[in-house]
This record gives sequence, C-alpha cells and structure tokens, in this order.
Amino acid sequence: MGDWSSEIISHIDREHIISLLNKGERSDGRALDEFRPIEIEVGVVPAKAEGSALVRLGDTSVVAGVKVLVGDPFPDSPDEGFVMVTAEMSPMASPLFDIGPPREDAIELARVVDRGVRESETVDIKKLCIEHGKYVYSVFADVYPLEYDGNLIDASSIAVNAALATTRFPEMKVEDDTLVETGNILSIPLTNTAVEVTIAKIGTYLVVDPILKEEMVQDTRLTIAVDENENMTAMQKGGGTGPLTLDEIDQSMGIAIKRSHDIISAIKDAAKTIK
Amino acid sequence: MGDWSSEIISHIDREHIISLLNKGERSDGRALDEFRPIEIEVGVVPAKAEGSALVRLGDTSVVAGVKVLVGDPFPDSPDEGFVMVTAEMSPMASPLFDIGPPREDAIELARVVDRGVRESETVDIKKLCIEHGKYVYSVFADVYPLEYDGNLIDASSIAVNAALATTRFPEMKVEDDTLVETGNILSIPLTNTAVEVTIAKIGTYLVVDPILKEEMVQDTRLTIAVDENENMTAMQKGGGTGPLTLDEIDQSMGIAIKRSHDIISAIKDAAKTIK
Amino acid sequence: MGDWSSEIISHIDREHIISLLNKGERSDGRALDEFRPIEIEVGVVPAKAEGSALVRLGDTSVVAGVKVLVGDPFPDSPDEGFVMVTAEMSPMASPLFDIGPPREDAIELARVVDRGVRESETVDIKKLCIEHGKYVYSVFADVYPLEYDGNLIDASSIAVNAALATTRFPEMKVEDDTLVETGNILSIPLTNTAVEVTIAKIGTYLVVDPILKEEMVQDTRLTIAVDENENMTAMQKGGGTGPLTLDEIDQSMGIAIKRSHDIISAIKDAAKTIK
Amino acid sequence: MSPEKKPDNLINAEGLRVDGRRIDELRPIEMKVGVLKQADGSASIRQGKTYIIAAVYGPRELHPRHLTLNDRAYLRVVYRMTTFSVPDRKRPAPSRREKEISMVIANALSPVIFLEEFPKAVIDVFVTVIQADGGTRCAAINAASLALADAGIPMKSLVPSVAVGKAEGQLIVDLGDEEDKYGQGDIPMAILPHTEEIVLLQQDGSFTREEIIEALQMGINSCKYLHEVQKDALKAAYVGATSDEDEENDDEDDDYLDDL
Amino acid sequence: MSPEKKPDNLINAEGLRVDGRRIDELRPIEMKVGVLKQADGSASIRQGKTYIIAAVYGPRELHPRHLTLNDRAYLRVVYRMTTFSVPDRKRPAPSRREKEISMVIANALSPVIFLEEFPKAVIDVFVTVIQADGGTRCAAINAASLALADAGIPMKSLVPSVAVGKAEGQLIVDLGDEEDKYGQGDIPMAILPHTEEIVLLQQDGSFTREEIIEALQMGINSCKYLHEVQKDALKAAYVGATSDEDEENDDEDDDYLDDL
Amino acid sequence: MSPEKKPDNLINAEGLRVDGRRIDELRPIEMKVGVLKQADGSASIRQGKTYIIAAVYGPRELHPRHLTLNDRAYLRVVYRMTTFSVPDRKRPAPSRREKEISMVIANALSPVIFLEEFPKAVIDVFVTVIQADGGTRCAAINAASLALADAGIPMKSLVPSVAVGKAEGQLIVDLGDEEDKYGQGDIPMAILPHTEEIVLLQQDGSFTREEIIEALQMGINSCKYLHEVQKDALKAAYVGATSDEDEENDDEDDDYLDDL
Repeated sequence: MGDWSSEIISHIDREHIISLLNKGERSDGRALDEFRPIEIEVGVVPAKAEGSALVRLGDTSVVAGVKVLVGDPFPDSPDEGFVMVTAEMSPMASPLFDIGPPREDAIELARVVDRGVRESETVDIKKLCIEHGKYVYSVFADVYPLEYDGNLIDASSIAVNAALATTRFPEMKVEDDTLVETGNILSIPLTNTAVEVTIAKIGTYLVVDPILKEEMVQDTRLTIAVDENENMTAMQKGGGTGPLTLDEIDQSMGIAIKRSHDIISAIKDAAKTIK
Repeated sequence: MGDWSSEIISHIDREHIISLLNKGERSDGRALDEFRPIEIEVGVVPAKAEGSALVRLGDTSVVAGVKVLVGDPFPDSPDEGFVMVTAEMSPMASPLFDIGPPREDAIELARVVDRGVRESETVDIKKLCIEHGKYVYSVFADVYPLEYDGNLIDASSIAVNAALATTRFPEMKVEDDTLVETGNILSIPLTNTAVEVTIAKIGTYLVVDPILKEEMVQDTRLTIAVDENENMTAMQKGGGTGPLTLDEIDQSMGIAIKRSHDIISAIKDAAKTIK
Repeated sequence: MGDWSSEIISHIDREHIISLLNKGERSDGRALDEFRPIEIEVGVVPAKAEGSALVRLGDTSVVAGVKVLVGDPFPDSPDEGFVMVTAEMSPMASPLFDIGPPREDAIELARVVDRGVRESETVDIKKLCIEHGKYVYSVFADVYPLEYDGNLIDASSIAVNAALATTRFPEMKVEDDTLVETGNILSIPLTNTAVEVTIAKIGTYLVVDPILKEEMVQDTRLTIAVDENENMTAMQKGGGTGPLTLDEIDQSMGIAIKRSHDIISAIKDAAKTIK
Repeated sequence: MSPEKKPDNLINAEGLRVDGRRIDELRPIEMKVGVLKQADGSASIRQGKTYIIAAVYGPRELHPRHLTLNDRAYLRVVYRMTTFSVPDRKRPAPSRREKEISMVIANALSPVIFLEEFPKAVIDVFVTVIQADGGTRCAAINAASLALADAGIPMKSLVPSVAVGKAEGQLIVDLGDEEDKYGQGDIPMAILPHTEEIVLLQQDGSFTREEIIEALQMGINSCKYLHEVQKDALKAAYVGATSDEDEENDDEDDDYLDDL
Repeated sequence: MSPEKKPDNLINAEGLRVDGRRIDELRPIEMKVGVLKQADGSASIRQGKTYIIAAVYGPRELHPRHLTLNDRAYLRVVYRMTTFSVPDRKRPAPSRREKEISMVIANALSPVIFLEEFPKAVIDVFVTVIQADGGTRCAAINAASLALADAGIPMKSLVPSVAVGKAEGQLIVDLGDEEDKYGQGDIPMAILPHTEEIVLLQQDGSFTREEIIEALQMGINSCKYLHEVQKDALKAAYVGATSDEDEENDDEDDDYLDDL
Repeated sequence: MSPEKKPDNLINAEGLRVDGRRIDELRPIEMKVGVLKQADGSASIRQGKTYIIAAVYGPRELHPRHLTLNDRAYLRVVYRMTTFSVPDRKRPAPSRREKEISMVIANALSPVIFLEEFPKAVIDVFVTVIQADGGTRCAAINAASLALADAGIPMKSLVPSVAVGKAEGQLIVDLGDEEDKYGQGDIPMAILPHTEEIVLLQQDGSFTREEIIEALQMGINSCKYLHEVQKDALKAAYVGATSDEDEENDDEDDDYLDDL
C-alpha cells in the first residue's frame, strides 16, 4: 500500500521497471491496462458465514465473509439497516505487514474498500429494516488477506462484492414482541454493483492492478470505483506522494471503466453458482 | 504543568528569576499578585457548539466548547442531568506536549478543571432533567489549548465558565413518547460561579498566574477555586514536590480571593455579549 | 508462571533442585506430594465485598473478593445469572511481574482459575435469575496476588472458592417494575466444589504445589481441577514446553485427587466461620 | 443538538445555492498567518463557518526513533476535530476517519516540501478543527501550507485545496455542510499551483467521467484563486513583521512569496 | 445468525454420532502444504467443516528487540479467528481466549523445533481460522507443524493433535461443534508421535481418572493416524515440487519425511 | 450491592458523629510493617474499615528507559483499588482518578526521600486498596512511607496524612465514607512532621478562608499523632527483627527511628 520506495527498494528496481515500461512491457508480461487473472470462489465458509468469497488476483489472495445480525437501528435512521465493511493487513499475508494495531495504510485500505461499497449505495438499506425503530439487519463484510502481491484494494473489493452477492440469510419478523424466523431465505437487497480498479503511476506510465514490485516503486496510485452504469462512485489517490495531471486522471478513468466490465461479469458469473 | 526543573531548565534560570523576585519583580514586569491581561471572546463556535469561548492569558490561549445532548440519567440519580469537563494538553500548543495518550499531568489538568466546576456546584443538575428516569440533558465542556505559556488550569477554568455562561440550547419535552423541541431556548442553570486561581511558589515567593518560565522553576503550585461568596470550593497542590507552610496557604487564599473578583467580572462582562 | 529457566535461572539451580529430588527431598523440606500449609481467612473485606478471602500457601498469598450485582441476562440465556472470575499478576506481589496490560501468562492464570470454577459448574446459575429475561444476579470474583512464591493458580482457586462459599447478599424481587430488597439474605447457590491442584514436572519428578524456585526450573506443569466426587473438571498443561507421559498424567491425577480432599476440607472449615 | 433538516432544494430556480452563492462561487475566506506564539509556524482559516488552526513544529528530533527515515524528514500530520466542532459531540479519541485524513493531507503537502534537506528529522503539522462546516480537509491543507511557510520550512510552493461536488445535477465548488450531506457527491482536491497537477484526490457520490473532468477543472480554477489568497495572507504577515526592519529586502521577499 | 438447536441425542441407538460417525472415527480430513506464496511455509487443513490456514515466517529478526532470547529463537504464535468463522460475528480485536490458545499452541510446537539453532531470532506462526466447527486449536497445530516443515525449519517431528471428549457417557474422538457445546467434556491434546508423550493437554467438563486415561489413549491412536496424514501431505507437496528436479534424492527425502 | 442511605445527621445533638466519634477523633488505626515477603519493603494500614497494603521495590533498574532521570531516582507510585473494595464493582482497568491519586501521593512522598542518591533508578511504590471506607489516599501515604522505611530507602522522615472536612457546619477530622459522601467538604492533607509543612493538599466542598486554616491546623495535630503511631509500628517491626541479634545497637536504632 504504502510508499516503500526509499526505505526498502533500491533505485535499480525502479529503473528496471521503467525501462521495461519504456518498451511497453511489465515484469510479468502483462499489458499496462491488463489485470492479472481473477479467480473467484464463493461459499468458502458455508457453515458459519451468510456469504463468503475467496478471491485470487495472481499471487494476491483474500477471503471475505459476511455476517448478517439483527440489531437496533441508529436513532437518526430508524428505518434503515446497516452495512459495514472492514479490511486489514494481516501479518499472515506478507513479511511487510506488522503484528499490532492497524497503521495508517491499513486504516486507509479498510476505509477505501468500505467507501467503494457504501458510497456506491449498492445495498438498499431501507430494505434491511425489520421493524421501524426496533429491529434492522446489520450486515458486516470483513476481508482478510492471505497473500499480498500488490493491489489489496481491488482484490478486497471483488471479494466483498462476491460475498455480498452470494449472502443468504433467514428472514425474521416480530411476533408477540419477539423475533421469529419466517422460514423465507433472503438475499442482500443489491441495487447496483461497483468495483474498485486501481491504477499505479510509475514515471509517466499508468499501469492497472500493480503487483507488489510495482507498488514499491510507484509515484502514486489512483483507485476508482466504477458502477454498472460506468459512473465513478468513489476515488482515492494514495500510495505515494506523486502528483497526477488531469489527463492522467482521465486516462485512469478510461482504464477503470474498461476493466470494471470484466470484473463485474466475473463477480456475476461466480455468484450464479449459489442458488 | 509538571516539574520540569531538573530535566530541562538550568539552575541559572531559577537563580535569575529568584534574584528578580528578591527585588519584587517578575520577568514580564508584573507584580507578584498580578494576572496577565485576560481576554475572553465568546461565541467562537457559533454554528456547531451550544456555547464556546476563546480565552487568552498573555501568550497562553485555550478554546472551550460546550455540547448539550439528551441522554439517559444514571440509575442512581434519575432526576439529575450530567456535566462533564475535559481538558487536554494538545501538542499543537507547545513543543513540551506529546502526541499520544494523556500522561499524569494531562490527567491532573483535566480533573482539576472538572473539579473546579463540579465541586463548586455551579450548575443545578436537577434542572437538567427532562423526564424523571428517562431523559436528561448532558452537558459536555471540552477545553483545547492553543498556546501554552504557563497556567493552563486558570485559562481553562475561565474558558469553561465563559462557555457555560453563554450556552444556549433548545428546550425539549416528551410528547407521545418522543422528544420534541418546545421552541424555547434555555441557558445552563448556573447558580454560582467559581474560578480557579493558581499561585506558584518559587523559593520563598508566591506568584500568581505563572508563565511557563516560572512554572519550570517553581517548587510547587497551589490552585484554589473561589466562588462568588469568597468560599474555597476546590484546591489542588501540584506541579512539583515542594512543601507549603500554613502561612503560605493562607496568603495564597488571600491572593486567590482578590483575583477571583476580577476574573468573575471579566467572565460576566464577556457573557453579556450573548443575548 | 512462565518458563523462566533459560532467562533468569542458572543451570546450577536446576541441578541442585534435581539432586535433592534424587534423594526424595525438596528445598523446603516437603515431600513431593505435600502442599505447603494452607491458611484461609474469610470475611477480610466485610464492609464492601459480599464475600472475600485471604489465602496463604507458604509465602504465596492472594486476596479474593466477590461482588454480586444485578444486571440484564444475556439474550441467549434469559433465565441464567452470570459468574465471572478474574485473576491477575499485580506487580505488588513479585519483582517478576510487570506494570502494564496483562501478558500471555497473566491471561492464562485468569482463564485457568475462571475455568476451574465455571467448568466445574459449581454455581447453579439458573438460581441466579430474579426475573426471566429482565434481572439476574451477576457474580464477579476477582483475585489479587499479594506475595508470589509460586503456584498462584492453586492459591487463587482456593481463595475464589472460599470467597464464593462465604458470600452473602440481599435477595431482590421485582415489585411494580422496580427492584426492591425482600429482606432475606442469600448465599451463592453452590452445588459442588472443585479445587485446582498444580503439579510441576522437574526432570522425571512430579512435585505438587511448586514454590517459585521450582517453577523456574520446571519442565512443565499440569493443573487439575478436582471436584467433591473425585471427578476431573478442568485440566491445563502450561508453564513450560516439556512433554508429559500418559503415566505421569495418571500419577498427577492421583496426587491431585488426594490433595483435593484436604483443600476442600480446609475451605469448608473456613467457610463455617461465616454464618 | 437540534437535528438539521434537509433543505428542499440545494440550488434554487435562479441557480443560487442554499447560502445564496453561484455554483462556482467560493465561500467568504479569511486566512491569517502567525496566529500562535509557541509554534514554529501557524495559520488559521475561516471558510464559511469552517474554522481551522494549523501549527507546525520542526524540523526537530523524532520520537519514537524507529519511525526515522534516513534519507528525508518524516512529515507527520495530525488532523483532529474538537469534540464541539460538529452537531453531535465527537468522541475525544482520534477516529479512523481522522487518521485517514491526516494521511491524505500529508500526501498532499509532501511534494512541495524539501524533505530531503532534513534526513532523520520530523516536521510536525497539527491541525485543529474548531468548527466544521464542510471542506475541513481542504481548508486544513490551505492553512497547513501557510503554517509550513511561516515556520520557514523550505517549500517549492504553497498548496491550495478545495472541494468540488454536485447538487441537483449541477457541479458546484466549495461545498458547505448541507451540500456535502445532501448533495450528490464530493471531490476534495488540492493542486500544485504552478503545474496544475493534483496532489489530493478523493471522491464519493456518483459522477460520469466527463463530470469528473469538468469538476476538477472548476476546482483547479478555484485553487488558483485560493493560491492568491494564500500568498496575500503570507505577505500580510511578512510585511507586517519586517516593516520596521530592512526595507530594501522587501522586493526580494515579494519575489520569493510570489514563487510559493 | 439463526440460533443452533441442541440435538436430542449426540449418540443414537446404533452408537452413531450426529454426523453419522462412530465414536472413534475422525471427521474427513484434508491437509495441504504450501498453499500461500508469500509465507516461508504454509499449510491448510479442513477437518469436517473446520477450515484453517497456517503461515510461517522466519527465522527472522525480532521486533521489538526486548523480546529477544539470547539462547534460542522466540516461537511466536498468533492464533486468530476471522469475524465470520463463528455463528455470531466475533469482534475483530484479539480476545483473551485467542491469546491463551496462541500460548498453548506455542507450547505444543516448541519441543519439536531446534529453537537453539537460531538465538535472538523469531519464528512466526500465523494461524487464521476461516471456519470454526470444533477442534480449531488441534487443527491449528496439525497445520502449523506442516507449515513449519514447509518453511524448512529444522524439526524433530511433526505434531499431530486431536480433541477427545465425552457425550452420552461415552468417550468420543475429534469433537464437532455440537459435541463440544452440548457434550460432557472436551480434551484437546497433541503428542510427539515417536514417544507418545503429550505436549498439549487441556480439559473441561467432567471425567473420572479412568476416563481421562482411556480418552488420552484414544487420542494417541488418533494422533498417530493424523501423523500419517500429515506426512502424506508433506510428501505430496515435496514430491510435486521436486518431480522435475533431482530424482535420485527422492528416497533420501522420503526417509527424512518418515522421520518427521 | 445494597444502596447506602444518607444518614439524617452526620453529627448528633451530643456532638458525636455517625460512628460515635468526637469531631477531632481519629478512627481506630492499626499499622503493620513488613507484611509481605517478596517486596523490599511493605506495610499495611487499617483505619476504620479502610484497609490498604503498600509494597516497595527498589531502587532498581527502570524500564522503559526513556523515563530515566539523570540526576535522581524516579519515584513511581501506583495506587490501585481492588474491584471489590467499593460498593459497586470497580472496573479493573486503572481509572483517571487512580492515576491522579498516584501522582499526588508521589508528590507527597518525594520531599522526604533522598532520590538524588539513586540517579537513573526507579523506586516503585505499589498501593492496593483492599477495602475503601474514606481517606484512602491519606491511609495510602501513611502506609507507603512505612513501606519505604522498611525497604531501607534513605528518608528524612515519615509522612503522616489525614483527611479533614466539614459536616453539619463543623470541622471534623479523619472522614469516613459517609462523611465524605454526604458531608460539606473534604481536605486530604499530609505533612512533614518536623516542620509542619504541607506536602499533600486537595480540597472539595465549600469552606471559608478561616475554616481552611482551622481545618489544616486540626489536620496537623492529627498528623503529629499519626506520626507517633507510624514510628511505633516501625519500632515494633524493627525491635522484633533484631531482638535476637545485636542488643547494643537498639538505642541507636531508636534514635534513628525517632528522627524519621
């Protein structure tokens, strides 16, 4: 995530990667606007999580799980349920991640992935109300990285979307002041899907879905959440202090829109396997 | 606040300050029992805080804000509202203050300022009850230092008092089990005012409203809260380990009573500017 | 508690202790399966705690106190009260214990002592219900060490049992939706007693109730909770990484059962002094 | 304490916003430099009802040591809201939102500071939000870059910042609180004024690609204006401070200030 | 989300358990070695519905320094459950239960590792519980010892582990979630397979002395079987990895693996 | 658990207090020195129903290092209440009140300790409140100064401490819990017995200037009595310990003890 360049990576690596980019090449053979293969496995926590997905983006992999609980609504939104997304940098996934409370970059990861879902208003939270002011469904989607070879944001975004799309939970109703199951099984009321696409800027080049080596030498990155209507629903410049021109932002949006179609298709295909 | 002497300040500074005191002088030209000019600006957070004040005591300045919320009463006082005062040592205000959780001296500051308000029972918390056992007003007064040149306690005490005196909030009532505004605007039910006056002991001298240089060489300090009837409502010896004689305590009370009149007047004058 | 051997204790100490054990001796003259004298003083916090006990096991001593509060039941057990046991490693008790949040060994101590009470189901938590789904008694038993010369677990277990056995609290009932005292005084509904007996393995020897010196050179320890019917109700291997044979475990249970009788008797005798 | 109500329209029939502004009009802005005596540099900003103070300390020794960077100074930004700066009382402990904003502010300011001149040191930027009424992270950047200049930290330029957004389908600049809350999107941004490159960029809401570009262009224009306001504030402080000293250097100082 | 219900009987009239197993029958088990690319060693285990991944890093430099041991490596185990691995959402922060289990896992693994070969270093074992359905600490030990071997850490042997327990008065092996929750007791254990010595031992519930011994004996038998499964998993990974390399060393490797 | 009730009068018609004491009468006091074997020094105090134990360790090496003082020892006081020492269960984590009291105790004890003899070291004073029934910070100082002497820390004198206060308009000494809670004010204080100088001073409630002085004078008198009790406790421990050793030194020791 962070700006490792001066601390960990030698300038030679950066020069090597840029000299490849000068020839239109990346170290793993991809085109600049090409994603690594996306593998999505849904229902990986079938006995305990209401929804789940394991996502591989090359050698980056994450697992996301969804829990649906019944809780009180917030006082200022008595007829709305609640969605929260968290993500973290578990030390299991990389020698670069620390044990201990999350640092700034881990907090950014969690907030950017959360924003990608919430700002896109993909979940109709009004439909998560059971009884006005009393009971609502709370939806928690939590992401754990297993392997970190760059671009945790996009992998996490895909995993959360796939886990939410395949979430199934028992419908509840209030009967004589107590909650009982109706016997129906519900899905999360999704009205849209937005996925995050991250573009790294290295020198004068824009490369999508950066691997770790590329992140380490990037000047900055731009994450763009794109929905099914090709609208931008969230953006975040991070991962370094390099500036971006207006033209680079425009190009990045072009790449993000293009790639979002493939990703959304992949999620929908994976979701079909859950009835 | 603390006892910086051996760690930061050389003995020469202490000797210089004491040699001035021997001549009846202080490094900024004040008399020993003289405060720095007190400037009080109220209503500095008009759009968001129910009350607020910015106070300058020479080059020490703090800002205080009051929030009035509706909450549950404590089970053992169902007909009483709640007042809480906090204060802190933000690193913005001084190179001597640390980033991170509050240390002992910051906790002391907060507790002494809080005690100055609460022990003086200046707020009639019974009048903060909306409905017995159900709804009460909770009053939070929080102080942030902006510039620290000594005597944060007194500056904070003045700011809290001025902010409380100028607090205005909408009256609430219970109608059909829900809270609604009555349309009336309330003030905090203040029955008294107590202000804190801090006297530093340096050698054999007692000086009021110490600046940072004086705090650094003080043997100890005594903070005295004095109310409108010249009663002591709270005292705290702190800021060093030097002992005090009974006579020094008596003299300190004399100074504190004298200075409390000016300070209370200044607060009342400032409060008049808010209708 | 922990595995101090390589860090603090020289090998000479271990050799000395083992050479004594070769002769069937311990450094304080006890037999291998002999406890230090157990002193139990109950009612040491008579004015504030509902139950309390100070326990000495040689130069190890702890104080335990019980508070009985009225609280809400957990949603998934509306007719059950709640018992919680905590224990800690206060720096007062030993130069080996740190100031600060509890480390792994302190967490283990707390959890093992808690499990000794809870897994043994000595308290009938159904009888701690005042009104189904609304009010239950919450019982908190907290242990503080005063002197640590080994075997905090067993000392804490004895103290918790003695404090619980001597706990007296006013019966409450619901009248017109509010809680009132009935005037009766209740005891904790104890249906059984289980005590923890700890055996240290040093070389090929098993010694019960180890002192600090023995703990420091032990290969491992095995704590066994034994109830009044000679059943094992909890076990914990800890305090080192040395393995145990099946035969050693069997022998340890034999020692634990034998010692449990004396300890349970001592607790019951001490409890008689409280009417 | 009293809950705010959603206005019927954020832009009325005459094309004016809830506070009477045109869609590309900034709120009244006042920036002051050198407002705190203890800090090495400081500045305040009032932008509409938003009121923020920034203080800078350093370059100075860094504790804890393990954060030290060997080849440059560590720019540490702490963005904090006072408990009373928002309608409900904010909890005193730093939130995850405050930590993230601290990071994006540091990222926006880093490109203009010659951090490599102070290896192993820390430059501390403390931002306190006294009153929050929309656009606090942008106002914080405006004030913080002035505080850095006031502290004499060598800089390539000041960093102006503004939030652009959308309401009633129209792009607007410098969002107030209500526009942020009830509008259709928010794009906080900051630029390097000499190159128009973007150093802060976040977005929420929903925008087409064309809207983003148009919004950023509006933001760049506003930032260029804000940059002039920043330079004026700096000059006001600087001229004031040196007026009774060496008059001859004034032109040179003006040149330097114009470069920032 | 939907509350689980206590089954009427944990063992039916035919002597079969709720999932159809005999009392001494393990759940279906699948272990895989080398499942993560970033870690120095890794393994996964599926035991019934329990699903766990273990990763090993090291030996490597230890931070913070004050934890350093001068005469051996520090074996640091972090056992964590994902929030979604259990019926109710687990709070994200590590619980006291997770910390205690981390410690007993470290105690169980330490005897087989040549820690004294790496003074001052740390060997990190990270265990993530993806789905918890009983026996997670035992499954974690099974996987972690494979991950250690996969990382090339010198070891005397693998450590197999299983929970034995009691239901309807009968001793049973490899407890599932319901048996753990509604049964009469649980004894998680781990052994050194060559000596049958016990390196993990905990118990709750209520057992006679004779039951404990019988249960441990059942557990030892199960652990010996699990040890074979572990070795097979290691061989599968090892043979796969070296198949196109030096064929001649295979026998030797097999010998080494048989020793673990 | 059962809520306490406010008594009708804190002082009755005969001028006696709720527990039958006169206004200037201390509660029954028992101090013991050397009550803990592991600590370098220790003491217990029972003052009415208040029951406190103090332990001293040091001078010893200080961790973490950055707290080290170069010119004297760091006196670290940790005042803690047990969860069961008060009517409602106290939360186990240290409260802000406990931290403040730790600080004022350290301030009160520092003037009598030759801290400059042990630069860079720490002297740890741990105070545990077993039962709290008013005046705990004062009782803690009484016990802690005995524990310091018991640890052989070089001291100028012991520090006696008592709380004075007001009820029904009359000044009273050594407040019990009810007097503290329902009375009109509380003044915890401690003195240097040889000079009568005040080293702990806090106050709440409402007092005139004259009342404060009169109350402090009453407190000084009580402290002087408490100082004798402290010295007796120390002698009792000391004489006991040396009785079978060198009898000749006893007078000298008595002199030393009288000086404390």
